[in-house]
Amino acid sequence: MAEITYREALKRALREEMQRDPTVVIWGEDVVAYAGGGAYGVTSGLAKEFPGRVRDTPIAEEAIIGVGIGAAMGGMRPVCEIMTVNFTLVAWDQIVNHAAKQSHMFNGQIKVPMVIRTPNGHGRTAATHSQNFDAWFAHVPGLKVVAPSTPYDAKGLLKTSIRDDDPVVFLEHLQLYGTRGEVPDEEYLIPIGVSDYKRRGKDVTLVTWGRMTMESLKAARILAEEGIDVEIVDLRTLRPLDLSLALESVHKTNRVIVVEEGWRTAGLGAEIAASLQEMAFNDLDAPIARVAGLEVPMPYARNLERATLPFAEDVIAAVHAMMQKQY
Amino acid sequence: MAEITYREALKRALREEMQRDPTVVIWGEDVVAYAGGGAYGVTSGLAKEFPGRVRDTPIAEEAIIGVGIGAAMGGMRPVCEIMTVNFTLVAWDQIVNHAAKQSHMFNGQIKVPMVIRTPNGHGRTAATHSQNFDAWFAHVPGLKVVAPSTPYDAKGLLKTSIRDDDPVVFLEHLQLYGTRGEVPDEEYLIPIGVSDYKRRGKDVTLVTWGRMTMESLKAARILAEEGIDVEIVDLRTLRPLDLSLALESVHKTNRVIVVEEGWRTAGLGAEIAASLQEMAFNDLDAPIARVAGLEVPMPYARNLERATLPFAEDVIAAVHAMMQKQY
Amino acid sequence: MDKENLVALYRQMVLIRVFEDRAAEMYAKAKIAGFLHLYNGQEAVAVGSVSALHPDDDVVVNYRDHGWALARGSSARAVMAELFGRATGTTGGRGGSMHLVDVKNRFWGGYAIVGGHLPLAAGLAAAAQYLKTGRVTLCSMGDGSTNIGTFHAAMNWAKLWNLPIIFMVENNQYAMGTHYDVHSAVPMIQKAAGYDMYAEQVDGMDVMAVREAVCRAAERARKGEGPSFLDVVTYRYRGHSMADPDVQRDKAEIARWKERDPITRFATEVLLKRNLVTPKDLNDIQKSVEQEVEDAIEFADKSPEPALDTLYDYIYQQPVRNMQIAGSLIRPPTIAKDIPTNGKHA
Amino acid sequence: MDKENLVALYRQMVLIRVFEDRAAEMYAKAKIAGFLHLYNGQEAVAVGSVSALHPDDDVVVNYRDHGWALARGSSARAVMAELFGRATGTTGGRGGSMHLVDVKNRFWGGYAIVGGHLPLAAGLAAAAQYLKTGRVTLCSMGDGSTNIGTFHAAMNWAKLWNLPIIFMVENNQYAMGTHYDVHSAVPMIQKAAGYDMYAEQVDGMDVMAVREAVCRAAERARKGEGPSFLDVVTYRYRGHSMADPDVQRDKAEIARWKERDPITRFATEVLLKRNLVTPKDLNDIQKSVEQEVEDAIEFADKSPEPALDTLYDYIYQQPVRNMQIAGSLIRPPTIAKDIPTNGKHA
Ligand SMILES: Cc1ncc(C[n+]2csc(CCOP(=O)(O)OP(=O)(O)O)c2C)c(N)n1
Ligand SMILES: Cc1ncc(C[n+]2csc(CCOP(=O)(O)OP(=O)(O)O)c2C)c(N)n1
Ligand SMILES: [Mg+2]
Ligand SMILES: [Mg+2]
Repeated sequence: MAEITYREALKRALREEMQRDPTVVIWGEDVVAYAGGGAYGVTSGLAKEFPGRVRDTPIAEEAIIGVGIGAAMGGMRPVCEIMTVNFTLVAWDQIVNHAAKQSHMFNGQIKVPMVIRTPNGHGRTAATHSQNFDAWFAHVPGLKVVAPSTPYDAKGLLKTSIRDDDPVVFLEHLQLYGTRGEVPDEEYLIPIGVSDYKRRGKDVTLVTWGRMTMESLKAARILAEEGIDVEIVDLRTLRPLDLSLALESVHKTNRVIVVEEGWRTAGLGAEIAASLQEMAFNDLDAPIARVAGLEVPMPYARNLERATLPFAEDVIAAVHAMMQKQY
Repeated sequence: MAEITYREALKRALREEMQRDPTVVIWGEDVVAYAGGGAYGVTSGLAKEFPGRVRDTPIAEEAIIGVGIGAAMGGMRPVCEIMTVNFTLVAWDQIVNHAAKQSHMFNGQIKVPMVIRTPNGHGRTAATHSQNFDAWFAHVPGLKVVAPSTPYDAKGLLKTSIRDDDPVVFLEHLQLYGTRGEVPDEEYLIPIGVSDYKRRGKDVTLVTWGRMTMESLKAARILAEEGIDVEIVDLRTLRPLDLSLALESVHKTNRVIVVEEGWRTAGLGAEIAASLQEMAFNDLDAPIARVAGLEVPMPYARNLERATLPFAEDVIAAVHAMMQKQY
Repeated sequence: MDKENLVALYRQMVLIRVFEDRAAEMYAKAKIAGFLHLYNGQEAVAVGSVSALHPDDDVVVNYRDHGWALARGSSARAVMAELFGRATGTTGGRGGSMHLVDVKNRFWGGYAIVGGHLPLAAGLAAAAQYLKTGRVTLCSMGDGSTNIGTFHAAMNWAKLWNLPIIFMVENNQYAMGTHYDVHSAVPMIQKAAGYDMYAEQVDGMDVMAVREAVCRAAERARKGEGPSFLDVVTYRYRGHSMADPDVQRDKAEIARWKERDPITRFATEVLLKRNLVTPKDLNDIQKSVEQEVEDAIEFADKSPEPALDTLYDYIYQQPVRNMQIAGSLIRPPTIAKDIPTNGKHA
Repeated sequence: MDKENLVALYRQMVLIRVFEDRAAEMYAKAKIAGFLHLYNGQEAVAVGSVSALHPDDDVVVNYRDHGWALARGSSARAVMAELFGRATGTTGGRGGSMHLVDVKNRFWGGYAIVGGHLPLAAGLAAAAQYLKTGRVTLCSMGDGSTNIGTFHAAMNWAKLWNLPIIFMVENNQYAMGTHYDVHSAVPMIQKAAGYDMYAEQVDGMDVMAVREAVCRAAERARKGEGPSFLDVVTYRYRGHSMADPDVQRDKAEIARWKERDPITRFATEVLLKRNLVTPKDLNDIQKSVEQEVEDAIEFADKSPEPALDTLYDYIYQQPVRNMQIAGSLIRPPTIAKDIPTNGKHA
């Protein structure tokens, strides 16, 4: 099994699905022209491989999504790339009032098999370019929301998302594109809606997804040296939210910390905490804690950005606090 | 003290502030022309009273908000009416990436003293016209979010919002416009960020806002006849979220139910539950429960709409369940 | 067009007129709720347009959609039942008046977010182009819908990709209470100039004029000549919706437009003038239409409400695992309305 | 324009050029991070424009904003410090390269959401109109920014309300890697036709041409003749940002544009030709500019990072009660990074 990057895993998923199904196309800004293909290189080379099927679009996210929805209604399986998640806000109405609602509102007569691929992330790009809307996507009936943390998950979930008959918001992550992991050469699919243990442990449960899975794993390695054995549940899908492993885990550990990258108030971590305290009230030895980004429009300055984002050290601090405190 | 409607209370707030400050203007779709002023009549008559200061705009919410932001930057205090909250999605980028971020990102050099007035609500208007985005607005640093439930609160909070130097999302409610309540003739203001007891009681705490405050009060009256004494905290402001009264209350009742109108998953109720379990873990005799709308794009059919929305009966059922169950 | 087809056009317009008048009555009787946007006055637009299209062309319109659904072949029964919110309606009561749909006729629905459907329509046209189906997309909108961002994004895209699409403005000169001059900076047809798009102004009170313009535009699209823009000048006789007291518009203006009524004009200037029908024929048509609508009302009224347990159907076409677990809440209302339990799975 | 002013224009262009070249170096040295969009080649646009405006007119631009900030009077020190993310920068390091601002010069900032600032600019113009300040708003954008919805919504609105605004496209013919013909359906200037807006095409490599066009447009605005649209044809010498390998554009095309370099042309065709300066004068200017930028770099490098405890400043201009309570989380990082306690107030 070869080690490849998250970026390469995504590209392979796109290539395989395009080979398999001629109705799969890729539309987005600069998916052809920029630097060989895609602002972050995910589509690089695909335009040559699949003539006419990878197209650069005007900068008009409302139309990238809207045209994608219409094409999906009309029999295609468009994969629409939004350069970064921040620009989905321009298309918010198209995503929430159109993509998500077509199927139910029209009583099943219309389906919208499209994928909206877009990266979360930051990197000294300041307030309008360093945001997470995970909680918002996950709030919307009719959307499926996927946020893989490893190359393996990225490939398997993207292939499933392209074949899925519903609109899937596929959240990649800028900081993960270059990370490596094992990906089988042979084809595989990962179902949407199934969370995954990324580490087994017995002392505290971390429930997380995306980049914070990696930070949680880092934290777990350090904590293990101290003798604290952390269990990590990677949600992988944010809607539907599979809390079955988290529940199983808290039943054992009796302690949960939700780890998320975005703003805390009304973030997705709140949902996870609220649901788990309902479902596992008697299992809990401590209140469910949340590690989250600070509630600040992301500043550019190095030190302020660093202070705003959550990292492994914040996870470690949260675990320490939880293990020390008596309730 | 006269009993007036919520609609009339809002209009009086607008009138008083327009009299007080010539930079206050009202811009929005059909705030002048339609049926005497405003799709729901809030601005009716004001165009005549304040010539040139109440203007109909094109249907282009991204510009209604964006032009409002710019005008606020330029020294005015625009009150922008978005006909219903559903259409804020068209302006989502303007609200989140512009209105909310100007002040912090530009290090205080720019301020945006504007009010975005818009009603939540439903009324057999189906999926695209019956939504709540309370949790989404409340997620955004830089926004203040207000959602009054009574004519008294509506007037006092709208006046404060207009005078506030930050962008305020002011969530009215279609089902409340016609409700009546006492409003003093003399001027008063209600501070943003302060929740309010709408009923004192000792058995269960209901934390709620907007229309669900009224449903909670209805439920409380019925429960009182059974001998169950409910305490109701009306948040009034959704960002910042004042949970001080809720905490005080749960300290006494040891039981909390969050009551909200919108979709449950990643709704604002999740934040309230997640925060309260953190802050009051040892006070809780039962898991914090949530009453919320079902997670369905709102159907038009009478019975399906009824099933989807939460009403007093749902609150009552939740209280019963909580009082009966042993943990 | 032969006599039969011409008479069919007439009958369709009458059907829409009678349907709308009766729908208004049903609204007054509270059989219909929510927003009800009637099509009176604009009948020639939908009827003329649809008559010019192939059965498998794509049609996408806004919330003022009853006329379009009927013209495109949905039964009066199904449409009325939808307005009543019944299981037998076009979407089983889910969408209501603003969201009629009938995909077997490639009628892709009424859309209620102003301008929201324009990119979707461009997408249908893009699919037709990519899949080489030869289909043309007709996308209708109101005059007030031409100032929002999606109008621009869709128009530019359509021209850029040379899509087989017709953007049609049903220019009734008002957006709710707001007059054209208060919402738009230029005459409607000039808006096409910014896209170098083929454009025509069309008399929307003349069903044949609409038909011919759509024929020309569709022909262009089929020949690969790309998108067209039609400024179809028309008028709505009633308020914006049944909720609109219609205080804004000048009564004389309304009366002037009624003098050019598309149904009367078509009857006198075409059907009677060319001796294709007698006054009695017209009377018979009126009667048969009235009966059809009466039947639709009875059908709707007798139809059941949608079953409660269908509430969660089709939120997803392809349900996946773990949708039943609390926290995701795709569960039947009876359960969802229960209080979450303390167990593993609520 | 007298000699002094003409030389000042030249110096500003040179300042921008040198500033950008040194900023590129600083990026390579990792003194600057994130996105860095350089202005090389487009200097005449900002400099010519600003020279035509009054000091209290309003200027709003996109993220390619260094040249604008410098032309509008922000110091090289403050701009460089901002790129370095330091407390002494134009926003104290909060906004970075894409969000320069200097409200005392009525420079309202660089904006990084394509098209997002157009409605804001229209709003500033609406305020000028309402408050009768006599100010004109200049709103610059890229060619790729003319296809998004906000462009349309703002253009229509500006024309409709007859706002005192100049919409200026810095038409460098590329949006990142995407060529004009792939993103736009019509020649730029034709986009104004859809709004019946006064429009000119301008040579963006000629600082005097830009200046004169902006003078005309501003004059129109001040006389109450409403908005203008300027298609300023220019070129960027470097890639889209420092992250762009710039593989897409033809090297010969770049070379051709460099032959029309705005700085060289202005020196030879105006300053030297009219004997306003000697080659030595130009050399002195170059030296003094280099020194100014070197000083700015030193200043930036020595400046402190913003203090951590300023992180929450200005999220709200007017803090209200209960912002400190957990759940609202307006609290200093040291506290916020603590684990929430079980007490009343975290
Ligand atoms: C984005 C959005 N904003 C506002 C509304 C409310 N609204 C519904 S119809 C309408 C007027 C539309 O007028 P026009 O496009 O001329 O269509 P007509 O009703 O005349 O057919 C408005 C403002 C909406 N549905 N969507
Ligand atoms: C809404 C939005 N979509 C996409 C982007 C990413 N992006 C940043 S700049 C740019 C190209 C803009 O090109 P143009 O308007 O021509 O300006 P130029 O860079 O040439 O000055 C893109 C696609 C963005 N910032 N905002
Ligand atoms: Mg109209
Ligand atoms: Mg450009």
